[in-house]
Amino acid sequence: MAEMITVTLVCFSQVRHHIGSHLLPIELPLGSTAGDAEADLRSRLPEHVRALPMRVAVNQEFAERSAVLQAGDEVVFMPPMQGG
Amino acid sequence: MAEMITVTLVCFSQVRHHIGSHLLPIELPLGSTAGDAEADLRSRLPEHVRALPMRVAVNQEFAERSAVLQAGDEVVFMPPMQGG
Amino acid sequence: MTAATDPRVDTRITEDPLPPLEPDDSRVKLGAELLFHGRVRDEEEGRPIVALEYERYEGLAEKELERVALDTVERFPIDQLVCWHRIGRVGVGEASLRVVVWSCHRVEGLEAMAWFISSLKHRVPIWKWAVTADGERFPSTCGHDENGPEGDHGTHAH
Amino acid sequence: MTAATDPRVDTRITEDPLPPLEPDDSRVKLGAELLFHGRVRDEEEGRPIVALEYERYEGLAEKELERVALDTVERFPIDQLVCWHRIGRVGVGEASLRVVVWSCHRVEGLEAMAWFISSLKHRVPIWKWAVTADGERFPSTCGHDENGPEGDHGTHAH
Repeated sequence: MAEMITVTLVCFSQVRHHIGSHLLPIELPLGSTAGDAEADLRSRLPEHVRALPMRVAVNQEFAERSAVLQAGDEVVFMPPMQGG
Repeated sequence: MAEMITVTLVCFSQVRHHIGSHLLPIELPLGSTAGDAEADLRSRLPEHVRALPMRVAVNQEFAERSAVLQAGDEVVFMPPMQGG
Repeated sequence: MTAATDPRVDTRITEDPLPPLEPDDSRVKLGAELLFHGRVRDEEEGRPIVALEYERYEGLAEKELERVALDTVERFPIDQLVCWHRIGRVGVGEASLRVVVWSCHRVEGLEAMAWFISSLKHRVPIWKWAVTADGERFPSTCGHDENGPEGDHGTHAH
Repeated sequence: MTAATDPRVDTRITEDPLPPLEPDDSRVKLGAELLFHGRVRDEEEGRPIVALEYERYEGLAEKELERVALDTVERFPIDQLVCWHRIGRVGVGEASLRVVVWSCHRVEGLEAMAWFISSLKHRVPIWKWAVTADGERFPSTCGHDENGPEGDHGTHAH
């Protein structure tokens, strides 16, 4: 059985609204990427939120979906930004 | 001999600088136009000021050079504007 | 000063320093507030100066400034435009011009601001004299050409 | 808040109301001062609201806001850029965003302002929730698409 790690998804805007909380710890097999975490997250979201383009950040920096996650990472999938 | 009228040229910026005063009364034959007044004014100005494009106003409104002047009119030849 | 005849515009030509800006949170329909201050720079035509002295053709300057403002609110989807132009002596660093534009969104506000200032500079009969530290006063020789905004080389106060 | 590392930019994200503007006549080289306030409008997605609540991704929002400011001063010939973004609850009519750009001339200031705000809206991780009179709180569903400024439909606060 694969070794598992825990990362924390930080949720904003519509993602937060549907997940129901700001922080969502998830378990993933060691070696998982941000893209794998995103698949987990999207499976928990309704269709119209799943369809949003999202940018990825890991540990407070923009990242690619191919980034390999480490235990304890803070991972964010960001719906379209709305500042200003 | 033609009947004469007096109009007042109001001078600004470089025109005022070279004429040396804000108001310049001039005499013109009855029936003269703003363009005639301009010829009088330009003859009093040095070459580089004479070369400036000027807009015309009569009695506080923009006017054409073909406008026929009346005794007592206030006539202005305006060098390029510099507001702001 | 001239009293605006249209509530969308408020244009003034004044010899007084421009008053401080008052916070105003009352425009609940208008998301974009854009303000421009034109300030007097410390040189004119390459010479150091201590002030500019603005003169206007009184009567026509007020009328034309208001017309430029009205043309702007007709041409762009903005809700309100305020323009105060200071004349007389304006010290280096001080504002000679204040323009405020309110609109629903920022894009039209920015476009309206650009067009209004450029039009003002070409249309409103106001001129400036430079004042040097030793008190010399000379008319600026450099105006805006008659070709409209694209011919505005903008080498002066702003 | 984030301390700017470059004297040309001052970017802050703050929960406090934006302070009143202080008159400042000290920039004697810079003829053009341009200020933008983004204010909260009284409706969101067609529904009347009493406030917006802004949330940010703390850490990245501050870094990215400063990077957008630095990109702007690199890209345009402007001298200084200040941006304060308010987060938390911002009442209708109040300013959520203040941007000030100083430059020698107005044209580059206007261009820099347009580019900066558009970039901020697309790049800085800040989102908003609408608050209705009866206390309901819903996330705005409408963000800016990823196509950059031209794709910015700008139907929101500004």
